Amino acid sequence: MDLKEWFASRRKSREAMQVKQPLTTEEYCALWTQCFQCRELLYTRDLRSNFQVCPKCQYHFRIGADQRIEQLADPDTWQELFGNLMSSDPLGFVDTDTYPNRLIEATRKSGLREAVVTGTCLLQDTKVALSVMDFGHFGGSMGSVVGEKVTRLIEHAVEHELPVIVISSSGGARMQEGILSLMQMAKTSAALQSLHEAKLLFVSILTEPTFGGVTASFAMLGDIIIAEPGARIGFAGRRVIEQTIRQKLPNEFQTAEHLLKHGQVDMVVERTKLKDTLHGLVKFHKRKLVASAKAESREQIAQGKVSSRQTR
Amino acid sequence: MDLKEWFASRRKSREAMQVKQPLTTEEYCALWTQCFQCRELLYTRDLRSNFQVCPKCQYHFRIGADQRIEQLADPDTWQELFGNLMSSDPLGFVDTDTYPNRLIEATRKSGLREAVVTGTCLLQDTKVALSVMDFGHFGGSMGSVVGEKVTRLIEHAVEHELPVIVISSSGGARMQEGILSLMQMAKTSAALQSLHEAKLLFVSILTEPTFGGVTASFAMLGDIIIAEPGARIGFAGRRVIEQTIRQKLPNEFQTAEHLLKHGQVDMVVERTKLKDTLHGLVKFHKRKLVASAKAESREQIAQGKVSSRQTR
Amino acid sequence: MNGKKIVPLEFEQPLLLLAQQIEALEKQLADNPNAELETDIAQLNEQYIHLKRSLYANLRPIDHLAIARHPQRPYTRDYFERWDANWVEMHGDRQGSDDPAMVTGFLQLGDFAVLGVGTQKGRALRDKQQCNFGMPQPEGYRKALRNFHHAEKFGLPIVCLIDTPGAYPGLNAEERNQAQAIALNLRELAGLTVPVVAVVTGEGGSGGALAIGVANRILMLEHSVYSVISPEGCASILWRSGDKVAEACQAMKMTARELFSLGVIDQVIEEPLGGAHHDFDFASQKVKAALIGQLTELTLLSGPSLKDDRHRKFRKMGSFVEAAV
Amino acid sequence: MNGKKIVPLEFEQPLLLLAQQIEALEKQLADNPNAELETDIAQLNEQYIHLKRSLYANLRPIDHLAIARHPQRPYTRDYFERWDANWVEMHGDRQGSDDPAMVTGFLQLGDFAVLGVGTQKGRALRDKQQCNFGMPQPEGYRKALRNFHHAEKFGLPIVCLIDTPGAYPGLNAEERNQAQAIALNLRELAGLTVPVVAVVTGEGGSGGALAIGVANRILMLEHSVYSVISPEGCASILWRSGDKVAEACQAMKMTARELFSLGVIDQVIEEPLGGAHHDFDFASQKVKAALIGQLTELTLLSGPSLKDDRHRKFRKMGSFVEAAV
Ligand SMILES: [Zn+2]
Ligand SMILES: [Zn+2]
Repeated sequence: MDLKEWFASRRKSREAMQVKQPLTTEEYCALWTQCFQCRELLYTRDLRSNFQVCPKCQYHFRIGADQRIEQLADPDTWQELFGNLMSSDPLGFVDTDTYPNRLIEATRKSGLREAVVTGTCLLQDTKVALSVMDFGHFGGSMGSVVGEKVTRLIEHAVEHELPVIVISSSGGARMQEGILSLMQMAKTSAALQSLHEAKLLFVSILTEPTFGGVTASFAMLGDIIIAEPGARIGFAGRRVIEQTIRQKLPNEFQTAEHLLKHGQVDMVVERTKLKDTLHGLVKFHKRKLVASAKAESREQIAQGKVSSRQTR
Repeated sequence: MDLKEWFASRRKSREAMQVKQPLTTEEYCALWTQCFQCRELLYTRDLRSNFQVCPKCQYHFRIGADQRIEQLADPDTWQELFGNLMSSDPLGFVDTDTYPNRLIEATRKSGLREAVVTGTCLLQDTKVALSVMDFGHFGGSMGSVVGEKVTRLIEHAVEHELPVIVISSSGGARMQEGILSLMQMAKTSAALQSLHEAKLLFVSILTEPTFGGVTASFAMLGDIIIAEPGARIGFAGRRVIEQTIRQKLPNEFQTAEHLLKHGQVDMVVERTKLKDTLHGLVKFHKRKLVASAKAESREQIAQGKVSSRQTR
Repeated sequence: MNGKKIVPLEFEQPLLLLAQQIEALEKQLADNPNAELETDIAQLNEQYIHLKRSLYANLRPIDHLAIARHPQRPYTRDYFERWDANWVEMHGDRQGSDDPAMVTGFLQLGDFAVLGVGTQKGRALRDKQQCNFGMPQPEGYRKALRNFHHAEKFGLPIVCLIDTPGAYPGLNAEERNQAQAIALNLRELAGLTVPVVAVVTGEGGSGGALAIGVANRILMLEHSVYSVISPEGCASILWRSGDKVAEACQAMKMTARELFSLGVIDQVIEEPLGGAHHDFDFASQKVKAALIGQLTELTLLSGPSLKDDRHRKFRKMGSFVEAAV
Repeated sequence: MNGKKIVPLEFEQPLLLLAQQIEALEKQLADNPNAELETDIAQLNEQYIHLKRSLYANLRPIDHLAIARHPQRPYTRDYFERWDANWVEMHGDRQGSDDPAMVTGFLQLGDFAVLGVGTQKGRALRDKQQCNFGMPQPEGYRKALRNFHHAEKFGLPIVCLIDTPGAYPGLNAEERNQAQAIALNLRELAGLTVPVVAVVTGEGGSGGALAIGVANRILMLEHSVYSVISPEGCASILWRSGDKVAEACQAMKMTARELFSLGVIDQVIEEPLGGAHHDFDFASQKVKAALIGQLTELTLLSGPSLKDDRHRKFRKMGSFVEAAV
């Protein structure tokens, strides 16, 4: 190929690379995502491969239960449990719409049956019980199904001696189930009491946002509590507090970093490092159970030696 | 007897009643005591019969171990234990005088062998283990003997299933025994760990003044903590804190009432009501042990009934 | 209410008007005796009694709420004092705070020596402010927890009286981890091996109420309410309107009888006609009798059975559909 | 100390002067080579080594104190980082506070996965202030306690590093019950069923040190000190004079070797010549080896035996005379 030809082919390939038509809005939006925090335009594919964390400012985008599981579970190890549970309408609740209609709408939006997905998976080859809440479904609110699924998962963990990891994201209780939603706080906490007695590890992960009845029950009962950077976490909502104390709250109030400073969480971990951190913690605590079992048997051996010496 | 004679006899008896000589200073001091707080002159005998509490302003005078025991124990029921323990001089400690000389001086002043007196007695017919510190002996400081006697008393209580009442009054650790005095904090607290496991009641009474190593060990470990009105109680001394934070402390700081407000003691009880309060608490907690034992046997009976019904 | 004049509630207005009418006629009658007037008054009096009964037989949920929140309603201390004049209060969390909104102490309840725990709203303004209007700080829940553990150690049954709008939603409360304080109480209460009985005496407001409510038996006074969020909060979130409080009250099912029907609570305790604030002694005796009844049953169980009973009770709570897989 | 210039202590003054003299002569030698001068320098160098050895072989208690307090001495984080570059810090008391003066975390120490706990003095001024110069608040002790209970639950051995002038004597610390925070740690540590080993790495100051020191084995670095009160405090109370600190140091028996002779501690860990601040890696390896040695022995015991061992250890502490009754 002479130089002329080479130039021509270059030109052609450059033309082929160029997009012929301008992008439609949808195509554009699918391709690019603007960071909520630093306003940087990010290539959606890159953002996803970076765990939905802005590479410029570390802003952690909200993600759904499916992406969470994908990020944490070893490939092809996720086994959903209790996925057949669905909300009923025990109170016949109607506000500006009926609760059943709101449930249908929530499922249409989120593609999920409920605000929590529960199951087991391997985490770098270690089996764990994993529960992931999805704020995209009914604001991650806790009704009977969320309470029941979390409780069943904990019971499953007690039975099979698994560590439990719960990732929370919730606006609080599901008001449409009235007092029954409140009682889920007691139900899940009682289940955790059994887990606590069984001395199994419970790691609670708080993500943007975690509030109300979820924070004030299982989410705050972790042996280890991890928060995602920037996540807003609290019991009462910001507006309620501002109305009560009649003053503006500082910006950093109720952020993960603020909670860390006030001794409420053990650590703030970036999503990109979450799997490694969890694996490290699970491994660390697992190894010890083995070691202490060893000690018991060693002492029995030691005592055996002593007594055999004595009987000689 | 005519009227004249009667008048004469009256006059005579009146003269006989009058004190002939003015009081010597000592006699005067023995007869009268000035209240440290309200400056009222009080008849010493009245003061004593009022538990050494000023009837005008409720100021609680410091009292010795002997008076404490007299005020609390049912008559003739006090049995001293471990009274034969005496301090040694493990470090050969000398400051401006030797430790043995200081010990002799302390005993001369207080009439006690050590800064704590331990034993058992009845408290309105209920047997208790009682330990009383005396600030008059070596500033109530805790050395090896104080630690050992309190520990032995706790062990005695565990063995005989007695409730324990400890009345503290102490400036802190006895520096002349160096690290060994520090270790008494651990020793007594470890003994209380056994008492705690045995689920026996421990009532701690804090009196003017209770500081340092005593506060930061057994005195703050009561199931129930009672303070005497006005008593100053704390970990660090007032002057140390003022030097550290470089500001004057408010007057009420580290008083019993201040501690109550800050959730550190369960109640402030006047000395005149202390015995009744203690008796009520001991009885309340004793009755329950009996009742719960009853429940266990009742359930066994109930289960027995059920099973016998089933087998019919 | 101890001779004090009882403040009428809004829904009692017709009753009040009738009473005023009767009073006026009685004055007239005193000035000018008249047989016809006498008959009228007698009729009106009969009407009054009829109206009163019918009013209280047909209360709307929002009326119950009004009675539950009546400023003269008996509070925890009123009950404790009536049950045991010599009850001994236990103060503080041992860590720097003594929350007046949470009251704890030892009391004799008939034959039972129990730990009493209850939220306290406060009566006079100053008192109300100190008690944060019955909204505990995290330290209040921690004080309760300390005493729960004390009761566990010494085998004391626990009686909890609930009357709170909820946990205090303040800046310091958040910073000192209100959520954790509540959560820990839920877990620890679940694990106790002593009997726990809770009574909602006024308002049972959300997690702040539940934090002393994980009991073997949950009782409610006839006019008390118990809900996951305040009706005002519910109305403002779901209806985006402050006018819809009555609707929210209705929709949430928060009255004693509704919750009994739902199977969430175990017993409804009768109040004097018009509400507990009309007769503290009556109310206190009714609650006492109910508590003694429950404790008498519960103390037949061993420690582990009591814990299992509590676990089972809350395990059942909830309503859902299980689709075929 | 990582290439940083080491700040000399007062008692090292003669050594310093000699070093300066040698340096001056060496400069002279460089300008003007001279065999006689060379011999002098060699002699002086020998003298220097001799002086250094004799100085460190004959330290007074107050000299040990100075080394223990050396601003460049390795602190808890220096040890943790060297033992396990991937150690995971656990923050907070869960109740509103995270005290930087108390460091807690999970670390791998050889084959042992342990809970590490230690006081932290802070290096830069800001850091020092945040750490209150190594004096924990009550919340620091409560953070340690929370983690002790975690270790108990999961069977993790506990390693405590002590380097504190004592608990912080402040107004808030008193109000939040510093005394109770310490006392509770003493009791709870006594009851643990996991191995606990404590090392005094610098200053072991009073109850604030003991609150993380109720261990199965107590180790001390060669130049560290451990006492019931600061020597300054002791001098000012007993001698009523700030000049008598050296006497107080002497009288209290606070050095590692003296406490070993008294039977209070179990092992003295060798430091690099001149003190741990001359070689962090050396010091950290020595401490690690000592800890692994102790843990290897302790993990042969069952949980109840470990608790009994700790109870027995402190039960024996003290010296007294038992008169004939
Ligand atoms: Zn960004
Ligand atoms: Zn007076």
